This record gives sequence, structure tokens and C-alpha cells, in this order.
Amino acid sequence: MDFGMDEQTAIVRDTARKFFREQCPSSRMREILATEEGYSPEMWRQMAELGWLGLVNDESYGGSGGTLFDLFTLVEEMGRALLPSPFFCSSVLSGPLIEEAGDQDLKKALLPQMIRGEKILTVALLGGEGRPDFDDPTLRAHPVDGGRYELTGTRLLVPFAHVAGGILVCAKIEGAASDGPTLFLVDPNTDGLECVPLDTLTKERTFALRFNRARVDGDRIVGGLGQGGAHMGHIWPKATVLKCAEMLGGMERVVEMTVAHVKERHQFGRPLGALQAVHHACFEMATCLETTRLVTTQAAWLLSQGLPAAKDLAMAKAWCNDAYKKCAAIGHQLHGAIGFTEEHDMHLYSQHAKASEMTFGTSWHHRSRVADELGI
Amino acid sequence: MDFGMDEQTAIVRDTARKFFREQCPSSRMREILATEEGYSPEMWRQMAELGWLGLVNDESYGGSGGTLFDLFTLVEEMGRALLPSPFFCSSVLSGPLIEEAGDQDLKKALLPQMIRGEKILTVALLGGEGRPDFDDPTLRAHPVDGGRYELTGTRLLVPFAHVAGGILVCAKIEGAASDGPTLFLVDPNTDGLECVPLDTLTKERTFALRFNRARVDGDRIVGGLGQGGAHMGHIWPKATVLKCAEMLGGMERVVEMTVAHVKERHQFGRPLGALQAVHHACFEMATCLETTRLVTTQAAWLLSQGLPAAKDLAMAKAWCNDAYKKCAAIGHQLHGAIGFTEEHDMHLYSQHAKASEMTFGTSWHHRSRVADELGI
Amino acid sequence: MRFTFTEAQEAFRAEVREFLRSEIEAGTFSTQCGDLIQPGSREFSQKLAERGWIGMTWPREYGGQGRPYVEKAILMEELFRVQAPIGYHFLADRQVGPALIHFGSEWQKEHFLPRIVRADEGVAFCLLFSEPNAGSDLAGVTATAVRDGDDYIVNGQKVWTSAAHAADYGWLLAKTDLDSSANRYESASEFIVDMKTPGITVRPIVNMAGQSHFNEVFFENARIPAKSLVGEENAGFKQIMAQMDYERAGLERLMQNYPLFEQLKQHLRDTDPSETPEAFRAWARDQVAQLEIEYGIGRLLCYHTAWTIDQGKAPTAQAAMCKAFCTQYEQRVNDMASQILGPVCQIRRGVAWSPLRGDLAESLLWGPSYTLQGGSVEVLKNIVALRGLGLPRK
Amino acid sequence: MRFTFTEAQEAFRAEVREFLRSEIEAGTFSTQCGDLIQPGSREFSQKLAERGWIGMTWPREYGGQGRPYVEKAILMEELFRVQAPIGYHFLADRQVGPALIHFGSEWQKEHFLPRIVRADEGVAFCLLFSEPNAGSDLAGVTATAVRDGDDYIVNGQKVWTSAAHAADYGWLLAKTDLDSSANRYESASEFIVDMKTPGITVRPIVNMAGQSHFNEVFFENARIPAKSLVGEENAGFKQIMAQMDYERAGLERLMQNYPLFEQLKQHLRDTDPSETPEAFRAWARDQVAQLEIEYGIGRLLCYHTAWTIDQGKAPTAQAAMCKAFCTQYEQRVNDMASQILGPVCQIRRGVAWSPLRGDLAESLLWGPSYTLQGGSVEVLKNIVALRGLGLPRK
Repeated sequence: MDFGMDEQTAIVRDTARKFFREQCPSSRMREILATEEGYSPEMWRQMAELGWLGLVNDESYGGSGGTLFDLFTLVEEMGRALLPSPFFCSSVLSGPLIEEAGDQDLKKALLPQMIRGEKILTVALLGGEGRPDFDDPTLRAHPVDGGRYELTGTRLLVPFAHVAGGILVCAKIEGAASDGPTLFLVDPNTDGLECVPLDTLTKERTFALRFNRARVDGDRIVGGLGQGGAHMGHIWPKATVLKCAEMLGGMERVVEMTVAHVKERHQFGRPLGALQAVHHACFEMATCLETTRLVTTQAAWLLSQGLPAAKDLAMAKAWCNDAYKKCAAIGHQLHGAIGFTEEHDMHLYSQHAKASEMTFGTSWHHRSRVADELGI
Repeated sequence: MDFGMDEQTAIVRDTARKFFREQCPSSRMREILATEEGYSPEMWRQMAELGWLGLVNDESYGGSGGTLFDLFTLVEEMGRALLPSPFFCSSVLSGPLIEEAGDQDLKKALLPQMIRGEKILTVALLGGEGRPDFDDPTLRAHPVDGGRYELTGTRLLVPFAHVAGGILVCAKIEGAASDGPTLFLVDPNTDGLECVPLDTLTKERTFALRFNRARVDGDRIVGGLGQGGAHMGHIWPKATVLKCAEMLGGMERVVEMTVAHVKERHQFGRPLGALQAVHHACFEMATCLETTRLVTTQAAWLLSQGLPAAKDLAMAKAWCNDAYKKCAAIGHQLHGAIGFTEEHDMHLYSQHAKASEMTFGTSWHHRSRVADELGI
Repeated sequence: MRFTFTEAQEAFRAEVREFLRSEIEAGTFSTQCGDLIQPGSREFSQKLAERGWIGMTWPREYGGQGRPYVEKAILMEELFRVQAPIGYHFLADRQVGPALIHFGSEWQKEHFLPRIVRADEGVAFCLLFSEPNAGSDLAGVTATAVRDGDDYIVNGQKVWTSAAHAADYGWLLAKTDLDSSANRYESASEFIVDMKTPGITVRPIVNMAGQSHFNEVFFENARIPAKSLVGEENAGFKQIMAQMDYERAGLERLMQNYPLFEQLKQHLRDTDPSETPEAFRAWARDQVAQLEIEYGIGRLLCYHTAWTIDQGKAPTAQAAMCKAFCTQYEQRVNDMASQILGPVCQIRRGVAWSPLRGDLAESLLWGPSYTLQGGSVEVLKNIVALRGLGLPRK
Repeated sequence: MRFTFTEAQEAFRAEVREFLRSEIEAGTFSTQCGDLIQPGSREFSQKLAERGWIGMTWPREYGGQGRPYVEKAILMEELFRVQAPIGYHFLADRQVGPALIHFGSEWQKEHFLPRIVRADEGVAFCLLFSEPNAGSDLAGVTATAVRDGDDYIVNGQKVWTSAAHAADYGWLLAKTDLDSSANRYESASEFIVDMKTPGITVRPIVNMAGQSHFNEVFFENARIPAKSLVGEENAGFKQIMAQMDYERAGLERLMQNYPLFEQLKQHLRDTDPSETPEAFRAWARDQVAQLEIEYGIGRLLCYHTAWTIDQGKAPTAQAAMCKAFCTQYEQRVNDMASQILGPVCQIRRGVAWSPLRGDLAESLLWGPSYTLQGGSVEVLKNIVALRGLGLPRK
């Protein structure tokens, strides 16, 4: 047992925190959020230069060959800054997915571009009901002449589809020998693919995709036929723990902001933070934060080491969901009406908490995994 | 809508509160609990004289012809005093059950005795797993010569079986035409019936009954063959709401005791009750009490009027379970170590809360009924 | 004692319900989860006025109906059930009228009450209580109103003012005893301010739901006539405290989300069992049953408070408890709905994929405010502890 | 960073586990949920002593092993897992030894530490802190120790003293500066008192579980030698506060119920699915999974605190948070177990029908004390807020 942070991780954290503090203070983050793109191409280039876009990709593709734990630390800082960017869909999901599933040609063609920040990729995970839809996907691929396929179906809440150079999606090939879903890399400009912007709680750019006999070439299949579910399944735990990292970063900021607020704000003739009810509410926040840090770091470390982590990961996401939400609720309560205004950051975090809770499994889902692991 | 208490109910409440305050202060309650009988025959006689033992029985049997709501009020006061007595099993359960199910001869023979306090009756509701066991009971009745039956099986947590003049129990008659269970009135001294005293959280006298070919005469069947489940089903809602009454009374006392304690007790140089954390804890208790009063009274009133009350009753018991438990936990926390000593009453109430929670359905069970009523 | 409504009460409910049904059919308003304090529609308010449903509990001499609070609760329950657009008269009906009846001058009563009751043009009100540095602490207001001949001169800033941009009048709390040694609970007064008075500026605040529900209001030497003073000078804090008990326990504290909860239950009924794992369904059922219990209890608390007022008693602790209970329930509804609906809960109105008509995302955006408006949960708990249970303050 | 144990640590755990397995097989003790602070068995403590498992973290010069706190946590986790009977040395190992190492005189260290480490006869300790009118408020003690030549004369009353009737020594906090104007945090001192000293009377208090776990201890002119003073005169409060940080986060705060929780999970595995409604099973599964998560997190908090101590840092807020978290988890375990097991949960040991070996009923009886012992949850929250987050006191 050693809860100390390694030197390398500390460097990642310090670099990232400094970068986002300077490049993405709350005022800048709001500006970025208000742009058409919903991210800052300039900052994206800087992040590419820092080697972050391919942090865990192999060096042979231009990646930095970092560990999952490095990525955990970086994403935590992004969560703290609420960085609006396609980092999660492109560098956390797509990059590793392609490196895992793609053939050499595809990797050579795509990864260096992605890592240099020249191409953004995204993944369309959720079906028309908003549930993860890759084991037995409702999206259907109908084989047509010339080794091509026509995709039909719906994908919801696909981030940054409007700027993506490619969309990864699992579809079931009709009449195929293999039962499993196949992973396709779809060009967003394909005929028959409609991108509908969605207005959501957070202002992150996200889209509904309507595939209506959208045509894809056979060479846009990533990995083997019928292997899409397996590839997704490999990426999923890592993506889940990295979502936890983002949430942990957000929680840190909520607790910082709220504790600072109650120390400063006076009411009834004394600091708000001198009230015992406020002490106890802050205790709850501090406990949420500390426990979330421990349980998510544990899962990230285990996964990073390639050790079994199914139960620990489920524990982490279930706990993280509830703890972030609780911190955000307490943060609102202690900020009073001021936290509910547009100018204040508090509500951006509380909506981030809710949106993240919904992503990569709600608490019930993960508790159910814990129960499976217990054999109960 | 009229939340005011009727005059008649107020009289019942005032009489009962005065009686128990005088006859059953905490010191006396503890003495009674320590006796072999586990109740006070003297007080039992007084209660008979007050007409309480047959409060809702028909006047033709010597009953007082009171309403269910009168009984609710009386039982609430018993809960407040934590009266150790067979009132619940005899007057709440058995009396009405016999009046509902029995034939004229049985009623004439039994009810006046019960109402005059000369005979205590009890009901054996729970099977060997501790679950209500009367719809399709595990207790079997094997018909033998002379129209008799031999009962075999187990009954748990049967109160006051050691002083009961009769035990009501549902058994399934082997080979009978009717599928339903039949209600028997068993003599506790029957051969083949063993009463094993159980040591439980509360010190209420309660027993496990082992029926091993215990012989019962055919004329000890109460109500029709195969009608036992239906009779029980009629009594059950009323018994449930009266258990709520008992719990409500207990909660009242817990809140009273605790609020008095925090006003009086000084710590860190001021009354405990001046701490904001204590204010908020007391708010929780007060809310539990007020909400429980409203929701249980509503269910009692509806049942008393013969109006549909399935959902309201389920709401009441589910809420009551959780609220009483919460009050008891807060009460303990605010009393500190002193509430954990034998001399203090606090723990008697917290164990009463747990024991009552288990009786007539846990919260999950009742929430499930609410969901049924919602059609979800 | 009686836990059901009388025949007359049931008939009244049926009358309200029938009126609303025909309005909805006529397309007058949508039943989507809305915001009761937004400007609203004067035409709709007038329809209610015609039926005597504004100022229902007020004395007949001022145009009211002198009917009991329980009946008003029935009316409000039906209005909230369908999220009727009552914003034009809501604050005046709930707050301004009762305060004037208790503390207002004869002139004020005659001047305002009948117009409110009729939903006349020009009687929309907003509340000018909160300030940037005095949220829950109304005794800490710093805006001032200084007597100058027959007028008061008002200076200062107010915030969190709902619908100020559409209001004709503001109900102002301002300091009138500027002596720094004055008792802070005895130094402010209540006024009715014409919002068109020169020196008043209204600026919208955009909230997290992206709407300018709230406003900042600035006073710069705004001159208002002395007859604007409500009640006694320097008694404003006490008057507000006394009055709040009567306003706190309205059914709006329970029913801001009402259509959402109804839709959630319907969603569970409609869900194809074969499409949802049974274990999840069992869990969702259990959670929604708990919410139903809490809703039912919240409703009892509301009606109980209304009944208590009808008995002529001040419902101080009761009303505080009621509001604390109900608003906490409301926050749980949208949280649980999101856990049941999953990721799509985030999608706002306007597309086919937004679940429960998009009411869920709106409620999630509004949620944090439920336990803050009209006295934070913390303040309410203190009221119950100090005034209800008599716990010591120090 | 490393979230797994080293090979050496795993080997140590295996050694402890093997020892305990053979003891259980030999029938030395039962694994039923027990009471760690009850008198215990000196023979068993001696077996641990022989293996160097008492005073493990203490310096070698006093007979300790100088091993890290994380290793001690491994030892304790294994002991609590099977509820080993460690009452004889538990308080001396957890509390008395470390306090003497920090504040004791050379004579005290030499006189007590090696004997504790060996589990010699005559070194069972009890704590004489709480008083009838000073529960959580240790600065409010009123028992007095007045210097008289080479002695102190002790008067007063202590309560909630665990196992005082079987203790050889008491660890006493008493007022030494009787000047009423003295700073209340600088007027009491710590002493080691021989419980056979004339003038000391021990009277058992029967608790709600029907056991005399606690005692009252009366001092009437009990004369103790001056060398009994631990540390500085009038520094007792500060010494205790500094020391408590090191004692608070023991795994006993998490594992008092451990066998109960294990049995509960086994009960669910063993339950015949056809005998339980699937919806109930789904609910129980979900609840128990949540407990498992909380247990796992509590364990991380305990090990993290131990690790922090090994880094040479004072774990003040961490330890308080850990204890508050763990004890609340413990209360939920028995509550949930009772809701899953149903009415039989009430049946105590001794009959065939008591579920989970009767451990459940015992835990329900003990439950309320979990969040009170060793600093109430409220006090712990204040510590985290004031000392961890730096919130203002006033």
C-alpha cells in the first residue's frame, strides 16, 4: 500500500493544472462554450504540442506512450477546469479504440493526424433510447454492391460530431455469419447521415445522428467482422474510470469554491462558515471528495497495472456518481441564490455532475455489477 | 378536510394518557417486564373495567362498541407508555378475529371472557422462517379419527403464548376439498405443542411454537373450512394501522424525551439544544413525528369509516417504520452514552422501533403495495 | 375529524377542473412544467377573477370571497396540477393582498385589493426583499428609505427579484432607521413602490436554466410618496415574519414538478417489461413508490397548514416544516426520474428525443433553486427548532 | 503509488491468518460478533505477544517492533475479521502505549511498555475520561487531582469506563488547576492510576444489550504517587487531543460487525431464488452492493490513515473523517440485515431460529453506541470542518 503520488504523475498534474489555470479560466471556458465549434482550436493545438492528444498512444504513431494513470491525472485537471473540448471522445475513446482494433494501415493513416490535432474523432455509443447500444446494436448495416454497407438507425448524444473527421460506431451486419456487431468508421459527410444538434444540460456540443441508408465502404470496418462489441468492451472500463477522473476534478473545484465562499460570505453578522450547520455540510463535501479520490484512484491504478478491477471500477463509478451530485447539491445550498445565476460557475458543475452521472453507467448499474462480483 | 380531533376521541386519549401515566410510569413498566408473566394482571383487570379489552367488540358480547379510531387512540397511548401487555395479541387481533369469523356459540363462549379479562388469546402469525404464513401455510392439519386434526409445523414470535387461554392459527388441512387455510383455536396445553421462550430485542414475552401432531378437536375450527386466510386478510389492515398507532405513541415519547434532554443538558458551556446541529436534528425528529401523525391518522380514519385505504395504509406503515427508526437513532445520538444505559428509557424505544418495523410488513413490503396501487 | 373532502369541496374541485379542462382543450396554455412566478397572462388571470378565484380567502369588503384556506388549497392544487399560467396575479394573491389586509392603510386596501381581485391591468407585483449581501438575512438589508417631507427617498440594490421587468409594483423592504445602534430587527419598513418611479432601474439576471427569471433592481434617489409605507415604520421585519407563515406552505412548494412526476409514473406503466431488466424495474418501482409516499405526505402537510390557518392559528412551525419537506421531495423527483430515464434526461425541449416532453431537463436545471426560494431549508429548520420546539437560541 | 499489498505484507497477512485459523480450529475462541474492549483472554494476548504482535509499531527500545502502521492495520484487519479475543491488551496497545511513548517519563516507559508488549499479568487498562456531566466535552472534567507532597489526591466520578472491573490500571484525566479562572483547556492532567488504590470504587452499568460493559468509577481521596502524572501538569487535554488522531481510525470502527456482513452476503447467496420474490431479491442485492461499496471505501480510509501516519504526518482530519464514515456504515449494516431477514432478526442467540448465529440481534442492540464511542459523529464533523477545512469557529 502506497497512497503517494509518483513523481511522473505529479509532473503531469502540475503541468496540466498550470496550463488550464492560464489557458482556461472560467471566463475563457464560457467564451469557448459559446462558440460555434464548442472548443478552442488554438488550445487544441497547444494540447497537441504538449503530447496530450495521444498521451497513451504508442510512440510509433506519434503518441506519448504514457500510462492510463497519467491520462487519469490529465483528465482530472480537465474536469476541474470544465474544459470544453473533444478530448474525451477523440483522445480518450477513439484513439485507444483505433489503436486496439484497427489494422496497421488505418492506424498509420489516422492516429498521427489525431494526435497532431489535425483530425478529431468521435464515438457514437448510445442508441435511440439513450442506452449503450453496441452489444447487440439496433443500428443495422445492410450489405450492398461493391463490398459497401448501408447503415440505418439512430445514435444519440454523440459529442462533437459537427467537427469530427470520423465517427466510430457499432452496427449489426445483416445476414453476416458472425452474430456480433462490427465497428465502422463513418465519414460525417456521408449521404444519408443527418446530424441534429441537441440542447442539453451542459452546453457541450452533442448531436443526434440519423442514419438513413448511410453508405460506408467496406474498408471502413475497424477490426474484424463481428468484433466491434469486444473492442468496445475493452475500451469501456478505461473510459469509465476516466469519466470518474473528470468528475473527481469537478468535485475538487466545487468543494474549493464552496469552502472559499462560506469563509468569505457574512450573514447574520458572522461568516457563513462559522455556522455549525455549514460545518457539517462542509464535512459531507470533504468526505465525498476524499472518498471519491481514494476509490477512483484505486480503480485507475489497478486498470493501469492491468490488474483485475471489475468490482473496484464499479464501486468507483457508483460512488463517484452519488458523491459528485451530493457535493453539487451542498454547494448550491451553501452558495444560495448566487450559485444559481448564469455568471456563477456553481451550476456549470452541478449540470456536469448530472450529465457525468448518466455517462458510462448510473449508480444502479454499477451497484448491480458489484453485486454480480459478490455472487449475490 | 378536518384535522381536528373529535370529542369522543379526545376523551379516550385523555383517559388513557392519565391511566398509563399513573399506572405505568417507566419504573413500573420495567417491573412488569421483569415479571414471569410479562404483564400486570392487576392492570389488566383495570383495563377490563375501563372497557378497553373489548373496545371495538359488539356490546352483545360485553364489548364497548367503540370505533377503530377509538382503538387507534388507545393503542397510541399504550405505545407511548410502552405498556407490556397482551393487549395487541388478545384485544386487537384475537377479539376482532373471533367476532368476525367465529360462530355464535364460540363468540358467546369466548368473547365475554376475553373482554372481562378472564381469558387471554393470542394469534400465531409467523411461520418457521419468520414470515407471515397464513395464505398457504406451512402448518399442516392432518385429519384423524373422531373429526379431529393433528397439527404439525412451527410458529415463531407468538406473543404471550405462556398465559394464553387459546392460540389462533391457520393451518392447511391435508386432503381437504378447499385449498385455503383453516383457522384453528388451539389449547396451549395440547399434547404435542411445545412453547419455547424466545429472548428478543424487546423483552416482550414471545415464543416459538413447535406443533408435533398436536391434536385439535374439529369444533375448534373458527369460521368455515378454508376460510382462515380470508378472515386473517380482513383483520390484517386494521392490525397494521394499530401497530402504526403504537409506533406513533412511541415516537411521541422519544421526541419529548430528547427535546427535554437537549434543553436541560449543558455541554461546552451551553445547553446542547443551542447547537445548530442539534436544532437540525430536532427538526428532523419533529418532521418525522408530525408526518407520521398525519399519515397514520389518515389511514386509521379511512379504515374506521370503511373507506378504501389500501394505498394510504401502505404509505402509513412504510413511513412509520422509517420515521420511528430515524427518531430513535437521532434520540440516541442526542442523548449520548446515557441513552445507552439500562436505566434510561431511550433504548427501550429504539428496540421497540426495530421490533415494530418488522411487524406487519417492512417498508419495502409496503412500498411494493404502493407501487401496486399506482399500477407501476 | 375527516380525511376526505366534503361534497361541497368536491364540487368546487370539479368546477375548477372542468374550467381548466376546457381551457386546455381551447389551447389557452400548455401543461408543461412551468414557472409560476413568470409574468403570466393577464387574460387568464381575469378568467379566474371572474370566478372569484383571486383573493378567495380575503374579506368580502375588499372584493374577496371570505372562503377558507382549505378551499383555496383545492383551487391551487388544481391549477398547479396542470401548471396553469397564473403568474400575473400569483404574488399579489399569495403575498401582497394578505399583507395589506393585515398591515395596510385603508387607502392601500381600497386602492389595491379590488384591482388585484379583478386582475385589472397594472397590478402585477414583484418582491424587493433580497440584496447582494443579505440573502436569507432579511434583517440585514441595506437599501434605505429616508423620509423627506411627504416622500421617502429610496437608495440601494435588490436582487433575485422574480419578474421585476414585467411588474407594475414592487413590494420593498428598506431600512428606515439609519442609526447604526438601532435594533436590526426594528429598523426596516415595508413599502409599495410604483416600478415606473424615476430612479428605478431593472436589469435581468440570466439563471442556470438560461432564463432571465430573476432581476437586479437599482434605486437611485427614487422618490416615493409617504403613503407607500405599509404598516408601521421600522416594523417591516416583524410584519414580514408574521406574514411569511401564511405564504410558506402553498402547494406550489410541492407541485412545481407535478406533471413530471405524473409522466414518470406513466413512463413506468408504459415501459415494455421485456425491454427492461426486471431487477431495474423492481428498483425503479421501489423508488417511485417512496416518492409517491413523500408526495402524499407533503400534500397532507399543505392541507394541514391550510386547515390550521382556517382554525385561526398561526402556522409558524408547521408552514416551515411543510416547505422544507416539500422542496426536498421536489428535488428528489427529478433526480430519480433522471436515474430511471438515463442519459436522455439531459436533452432539453424541442426535439423528439427529449423524454417526458422535456420537462425533466427543465426540472434538472431548476432543481437547485427549489430549496433556496422563500427561505432556505436551513432557515426553515431553525424556525421549527426555535419556534416549534422551543429550543434555546444560545 | 500502489493499491495492492507488497509480497512481504501479503506474507505477513498469511501468517496472521494461518495463526488464527489454527486457533479457531483448536476452539480457542468463537468468531461471533463480539466486544473488543471486554476483558478478553490474557492467554490469547500472550500468544500474540510471543509473535511480536503487541506494540508492533512501538520503538524497539521499549520492546516494540518498530513496524509501520500499515502492517499493524493488516494485523488488526485479520484479528477483527474473526473477532479474535484481544480485549486484554487492546486499549493498552491502541492508546496507552502510544501516549506513554509520546508523553511518558522514562520510568513510565520502562515500567509499563515492556510488560504491555509481553501481555504480562496485571497490565490490563481502562480509560477514565468521561464524566456524568462531560461526555464529549473532555475539557469540562470535574474530577480533581490535588498535589499533596509526593502524591496527588484524587476525587470525583467517571462513567462509561469499559471493562474497569477487570482493569489493573486506569488512564485518568483529572483537573489539576482548580483556579476557576484557569483556561479550561489547560487545567487538567493525565495520570496512570493503580485500580487497587484505596478510595477507588467500581460499579457496573448495565447497558441496553443487558451487559455490564461500562462502569462507573468513584474516587474518594484516592492517593496516587506523583510519578503517576503522564506528561506535563495541566497539559492533559492537549495531550489527549494530539493522541486521539492516532487512535481514531482503527479498523475496529469498520469491523465490529464484520462477521455479520459476511453472513448477510452468504445468506443472499444461499437463498433459494424460488422462495423469494425476485423484486425483493433485486432490492436486497442493490442495498447490499451499496454496503459493500461503503465497506470498501471505509477500508481505504483506514489504510490511508495508517499510511499517512507512516509518512510522519498527523492524520487529524483524516482520522476523524474515517471514524465518522465507518461507524455510520456499521449502523447501516445491521439495519439492512434486519430488513432483509425480517422479523426473526429480533431473536437473540441460544435458539435454532436466531438468524446469522444471533449476531444480528446483538448488533442491533449495540448499534446505537457505534456512532457515540470515541468521539460522537458531531464532534468528528466539527474536527474535519475546523481543522481539516479551516472553517472559522465564530
